[in-house]
Amino acid sequence: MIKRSFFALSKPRLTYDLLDTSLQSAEPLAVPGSLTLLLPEKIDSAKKALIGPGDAVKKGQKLKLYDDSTPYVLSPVAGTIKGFDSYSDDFGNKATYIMIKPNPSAKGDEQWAQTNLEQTLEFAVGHLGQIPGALPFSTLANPDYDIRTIVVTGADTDLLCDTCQFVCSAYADQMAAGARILKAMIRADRICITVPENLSVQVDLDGFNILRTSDTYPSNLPAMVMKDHLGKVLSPGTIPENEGVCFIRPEALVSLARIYETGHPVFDKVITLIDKGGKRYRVKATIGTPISKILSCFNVQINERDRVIIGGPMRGLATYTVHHPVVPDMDTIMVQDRDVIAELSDSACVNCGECIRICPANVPVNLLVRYLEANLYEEAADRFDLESCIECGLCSYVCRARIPLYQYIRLGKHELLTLRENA
Amino acid sequence: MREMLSMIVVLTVLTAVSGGLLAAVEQTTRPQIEEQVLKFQKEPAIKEIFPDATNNPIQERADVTADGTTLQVFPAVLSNGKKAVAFEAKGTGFGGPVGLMVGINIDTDEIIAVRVTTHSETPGIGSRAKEDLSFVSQFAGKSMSANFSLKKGGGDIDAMSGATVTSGGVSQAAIAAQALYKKLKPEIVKQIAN
Amino acid sequence: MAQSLVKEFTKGLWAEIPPFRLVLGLCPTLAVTKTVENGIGMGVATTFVLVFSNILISMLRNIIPSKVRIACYIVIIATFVTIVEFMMQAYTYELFLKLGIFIPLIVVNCIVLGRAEAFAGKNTVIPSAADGLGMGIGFTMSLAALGAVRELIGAGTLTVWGGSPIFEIGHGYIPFQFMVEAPGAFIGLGLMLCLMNLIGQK
Amino acid sequence: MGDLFVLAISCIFINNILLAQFLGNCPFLGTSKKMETAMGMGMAVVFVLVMAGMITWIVDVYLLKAMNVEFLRTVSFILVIAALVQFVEMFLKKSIPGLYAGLGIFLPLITTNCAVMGVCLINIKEEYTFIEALVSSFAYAVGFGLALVLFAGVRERVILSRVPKPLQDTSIGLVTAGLIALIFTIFRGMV
Amino acid sequence: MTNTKLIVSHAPFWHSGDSLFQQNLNFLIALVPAALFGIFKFGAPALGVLTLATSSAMLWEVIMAIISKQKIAIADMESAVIGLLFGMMVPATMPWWVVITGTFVAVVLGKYVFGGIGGNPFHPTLVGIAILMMSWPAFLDFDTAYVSYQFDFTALAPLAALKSQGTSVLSSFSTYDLLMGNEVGGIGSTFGLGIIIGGIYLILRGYTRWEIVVAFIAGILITATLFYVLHPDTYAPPLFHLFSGYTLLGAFFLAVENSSSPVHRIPMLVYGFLGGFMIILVRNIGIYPDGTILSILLINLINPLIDVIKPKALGKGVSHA
Ligand SMILES: Cc1cc2nc3c(=O)[nH]c(=O)nc-3n(C[C@H](O)[C@H](O)[C@H](O)COP(=O)(O)O)c2cc1C
Ligand SMILES: Cc1cc2nc3c(=O)[nH]c(=O)nc-3n(C[C@H](O)[C@H](O)[C@H](O)COP(=O)(O)O)c2cc1C
Ligand SMILES: Cc1cc2nc3c(=O)[nH]c(=O)nc-3n(C[C@H](O)[C@H](O)[C@H](O)COP(=O)(O)O)c2cc1C
Ligand SMILES: Cc1cc2nc3c(=O)[nH]c(=O)nc-3n(C[C@H](O)[C@H](O)[C@H](O)CO)c2cc1C
Ligand code: SF4
Ligand code: SF4
Ligand code: SF4
Ligand code: SF4
Ligand code: FES
Repeated sequence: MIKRSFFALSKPRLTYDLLDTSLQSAEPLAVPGSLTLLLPEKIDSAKKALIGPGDAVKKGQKLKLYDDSTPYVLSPVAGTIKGFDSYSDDFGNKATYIMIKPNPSAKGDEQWAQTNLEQTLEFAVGHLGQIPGALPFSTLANPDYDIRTIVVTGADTDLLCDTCQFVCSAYADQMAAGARILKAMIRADRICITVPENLSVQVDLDGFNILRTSDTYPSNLPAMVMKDHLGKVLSPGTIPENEGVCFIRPEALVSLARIYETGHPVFDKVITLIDKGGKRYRVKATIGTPISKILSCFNVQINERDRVIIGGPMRGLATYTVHHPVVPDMDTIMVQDRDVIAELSDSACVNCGECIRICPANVPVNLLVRYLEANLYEEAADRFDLESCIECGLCSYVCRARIPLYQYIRLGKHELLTLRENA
Repeated sequence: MREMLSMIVVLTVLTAVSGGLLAAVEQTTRPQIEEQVLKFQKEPAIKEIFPDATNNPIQERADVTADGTTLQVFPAVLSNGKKAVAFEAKGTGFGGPVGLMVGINIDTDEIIAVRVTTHSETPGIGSRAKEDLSFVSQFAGKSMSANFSLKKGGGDIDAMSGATVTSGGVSQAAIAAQALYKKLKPEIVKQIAN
Repeated sequence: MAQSLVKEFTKGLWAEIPPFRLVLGLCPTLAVTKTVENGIGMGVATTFVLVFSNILISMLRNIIPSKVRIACYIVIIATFVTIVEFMMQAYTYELFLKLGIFIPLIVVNCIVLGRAEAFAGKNTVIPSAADGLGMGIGFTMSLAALGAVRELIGAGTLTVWGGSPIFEIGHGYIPFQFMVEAPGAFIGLGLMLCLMNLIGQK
Repeated sequence: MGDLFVLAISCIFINNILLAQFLGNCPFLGTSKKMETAMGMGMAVVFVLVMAGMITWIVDVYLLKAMNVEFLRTVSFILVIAALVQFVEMFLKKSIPGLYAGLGIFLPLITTNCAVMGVCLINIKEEYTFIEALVSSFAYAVGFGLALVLFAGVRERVILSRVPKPLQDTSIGLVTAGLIALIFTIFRGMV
Repeated sequence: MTNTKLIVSHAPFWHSGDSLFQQNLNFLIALVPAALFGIFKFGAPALGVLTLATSSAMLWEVIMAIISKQKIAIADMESAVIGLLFGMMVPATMPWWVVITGTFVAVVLGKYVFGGIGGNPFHPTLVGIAILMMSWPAFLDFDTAYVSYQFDFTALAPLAALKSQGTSVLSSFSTYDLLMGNEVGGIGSTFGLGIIIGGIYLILRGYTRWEIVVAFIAGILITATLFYVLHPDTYAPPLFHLFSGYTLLGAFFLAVENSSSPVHRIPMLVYGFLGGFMIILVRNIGIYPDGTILSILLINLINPLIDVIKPKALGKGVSHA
């Protein structure tokens, strides 16, 4: 981890890692004996579910809990549903784990064979919502947005991560093909791709509008790309989609191309594992594979009180269980030793101003945190620019009082939304 | 209309009664108040300035007027038969006005003594001007034509350490007394002759 | 009857003691509590005005038209304030000098008008007198207590009446002057309020 | 002109009505928890105090002193101020509703505010001329507003910090006010 | 591995390593040159006062935490800094009970009542010194404090001498003497060079905000120069002001206290400049010989009002498309 420099007159500068060229390819991982799917809807015991334990599922079958529900998952294998479990995320949002036992002997790809692979947005919304790379079709199809620009994040958004760069260099052709398919589906005027300005690996990016991003964090975050390269500053509380821009992963385009090329669904996700020493491993794992399988595959040892982080060091999520499955938008898994974990505190803000110096969005974090602590969310938004925060996590990184500022802010935004919805 | 009338009547009556009552109270307390003012503000200072007065300067007080300036003076006859007069002058100190009672020998125009009467200086700092006589005793024996400014301002008076502002106020009062004395001396002499 | 009278009287002594419970009448509380004596003097003067204005207002409450009620209350209060002013000038002149402008300002002391409006304008003479006396004594107690704290720390003495202290800490003590200065008044009152909150919590 | 300037500076800073003269403390503590409220109160006081200062001066010089009934000063001043506040309230309500909405709730508070009555009495006690009384009223009011706004700024932050329970609210407000009074002694002797 | 307890904490998972302890440790380190010099010059009593001030401040912190049943937070060393600064501002002959009363006021009235760390709107040490100054001015009088000492320089506190005797005393104090600590004053406030070195160390380490220091010194120099140019006979020259009294300690260590100073650039400049300006105003036309303490408290007071001048947050004021 990067340390405060001895002389710290100027603000700290965190730089993105460039593609780790020692890893030429992603190692395929065998389908494990049990898969877990994450369905973002909670089980309602009052309603009769469409699926249940013991049901046989086919590869690519669309699994929904109820007739009227929108969220669905696609089964990556043919097999049998073993059971359900409930899962809750950061802010208490509930979801459901669906456990599936693969049945290698079953011939289960009829579901897709029966379906005509239409190249339309309607089809994609209904059937391609869970492809590796998680292409946000429902957003693209949302009539509230008028998406005209697609930005492919060829430059990874978080530190240490290089999955996106890897995908761009290893699967450049398929990415370009995917982009053509996507362009045909939606009315996008242009497809851009962010590329680190110092990237040495030559990638063929014909047909893309190339945006060279600087190597200083957080210049690859959507809000910064919007501001620096698209000339559109997001007003507080809005997302890129409000401005007609949608950010997608390169891998989503690759998956799109592979599906239409082969006529079959694909479920193998490229994942970078970063171990405690910072060494990277590249793997292709089936969606639904528990993280523990990937870890044991590379002999990464996890001890009591270590951390397993999904994503990068600045914006990732620590998971409480190594059974958590690979999901379509999981690019990086990072393991952190308990000894390097920075201690956080419940101290009050001491007004040192470090966060002010570093915040790329000019958020007055020192005052904001006081209002968040007092649960004054509306005031925090009106007077202290809660919604201008682009969630880069830098304030937390430098906070001298070691307040979990980033988390306070995310929670604050969440509470603000709840407040406004209830109003 | 009735309501309006009753409002006016009640207010008027109330105000009138109040005015009458207050007028009566004022009338009854006036002499007592005047006596109190003299007793607490002036008498102690005058007693200290003229410890050997053979008359009662307070009782013999008189107002002298010249050129529209009126001054209350306290004439005294000292034990050696000399005639003297005391009056009060004001300067501005640290916390507000500082009153200085100045006692003068009429024949020699020399100061007999001065005392601080009223002040609102900080206790222990500026208030030493009243309590600790080493400062005001500098004035005793000086002629009324001497320079009563502080040494810092080119005069003869040593400021109290840590309370230059108060010292300045007292010096200001003494200078004001000089001006008053110069202007009113003939009237004072006339008054005392009576 | 007697019981409720006692209640009207005692509520001013703790439950609604000004200025701690009702944060009103702060100016005299802060300004004149350099010594216990000043505090008591101010308190007694205010009590006098409170009791007599309460009595008179409750007597006249049926005659006074409600639209001009505040004006009438003010005239009555101001009259008693002026009487107190003259009396103090005549008989306790030194105290009068120390309390200065705060004697005429009793007229705008929120407590006095507050009691007139909240109590005397709606009740009969005797309870109104009890209310005024209770509040007045409560106010006096508060001022005396704050005065005691400030004087004891800030001057090392306690002066209840007549200028000479009834108690002195001793010659070794160097007074903590801050407490009798203006800022000490605010902080002294703030800390006393904290103490009352602590007692109240228990 | 220079003297008036000195008078104004002295009334705003050195003899600040709140922090040096102890007048107007109830609204000082009551309306300082929020900056907006503090500013409203500050403006209301400027408005009323200037008018009250002028009118009471006229009443004192041309009525009370002329008729030799100075003992009615307290009674007449308080009546004048109460009437003035009523009148200002009615006038603003009718003719400048915007300002009225801004000041509205603070106006009645001002009647029972020591600062207004106090300054009127000080004007007389110091034997100011009409112009001096006008300047002093305005400057005292500005000093009141300044102290109030400074206090509100600090208090908004103090309210958000982890003040121990028994000290919360008025108690810590008074402690803060005390420290501000201490700080204001910096202006002593400057004119 | 399957049942291993993992730590679920929140992003970011990296930290710069900065901490309050680091900050305060560095503060103490930066104070060392001036404090050591004070000990050499004023001897064992100075060492006694510094130790007592530092330890008693920490003790008050512990006592208050125990009384109010809060977590004891002396490990962040904040109270040690408050105490040491207090010790450095007072004379070496200050009686022990005055020292512990002073640190009590500083820690309790300056910090504890406002909710402890980060809550204090004013510099706690200055609150302590200001209240002490108002209560027991005699113990802070540097002229009388050192009567039993033999110095080979003018044993008059420069600013007090200037106030009471006018500019004629200036010839007794050379700029070099003031800078090298050849003057009487607080234990750690006389050695200008040491304070400057410590202060610059802190700035370079990023533990103080240079904008405040620079604007503060600029405020002093500009204001003092204006006075001096207009009336060279009445007012002291700018460098005399800069190197005498608490000025340097104020600029490098007191005005920059985190909790009571602004964090945005323009407010920092205004804040610092106003502080320097007020010091000179007090010295030249006010009643106090040194104005540093109250001037800094005054800018602490206006800090919340000016620290709202800040760069526009990202997207603020941008209209929706
Ligand atoms: C918190 C505290 C406050 C004290 N305040 C005073 C004081 O105000 N005046 C004083 O003379 N001694 C004060 N003392 C000092 C001791 O009580 C002790 O009497 C003194 O040091 C004896 O010194 P002496 O013999 O030189 O008089 C204080 C001590 C403490 C711990
Ligand atoms: C006299 C002394 C001086 C020190 N100076 C520094 C310093 O300038 N910078 C610093 O980071 N730590 C300094 N330290 C603190 C230790 O080196 C500390 O344990 C170390 O910084 C902690 O390392 P960490 O930041 O990697 O946890 C000093 C310690 C002592 C005793
Ligand atoms: C009262 C006042 C004092 C100032 N003093 C300084 C100063 O001493 N040094 C300085 O560089 N800027 C000072 N400034 C600010 C500059 O004029 C200018 O606004 C600032 O340096 C712009 O900084 P930035 O654009 O780099 O953020 C001061 C501003 C004000 C209002
Ligand atoms: C709390 C306090 C009170 C003061 N009171 C006075 C005072 O009453 N009279 C005075 O001349 N100086 C007073 N001073 C100012 C100061 O002691 C003195 O004027 C300067 O030291 C210059 O001599 C006071 C200072 C302080 C800090
Ligand atoms: S998968 Fe997403 S987060 Fe990971 S490297 Fe690629 S674009 Fe970045
Ligand atoms: S944390 Fe996840 S989404 Fe963010 S950059 Fe890293 S891999 Fe991409
Ligand atoms: S996370 Fe912190 S530093 Fe990043 S934009 Fe938000 S407030 Fe600013
Ligand atoms: S970095 Fe942390 S302690 Fe420093 S000002 Fe920001 S929130 Fe406060
Ligand atoms: S007592 Fe002065 S404003 Fe209330």
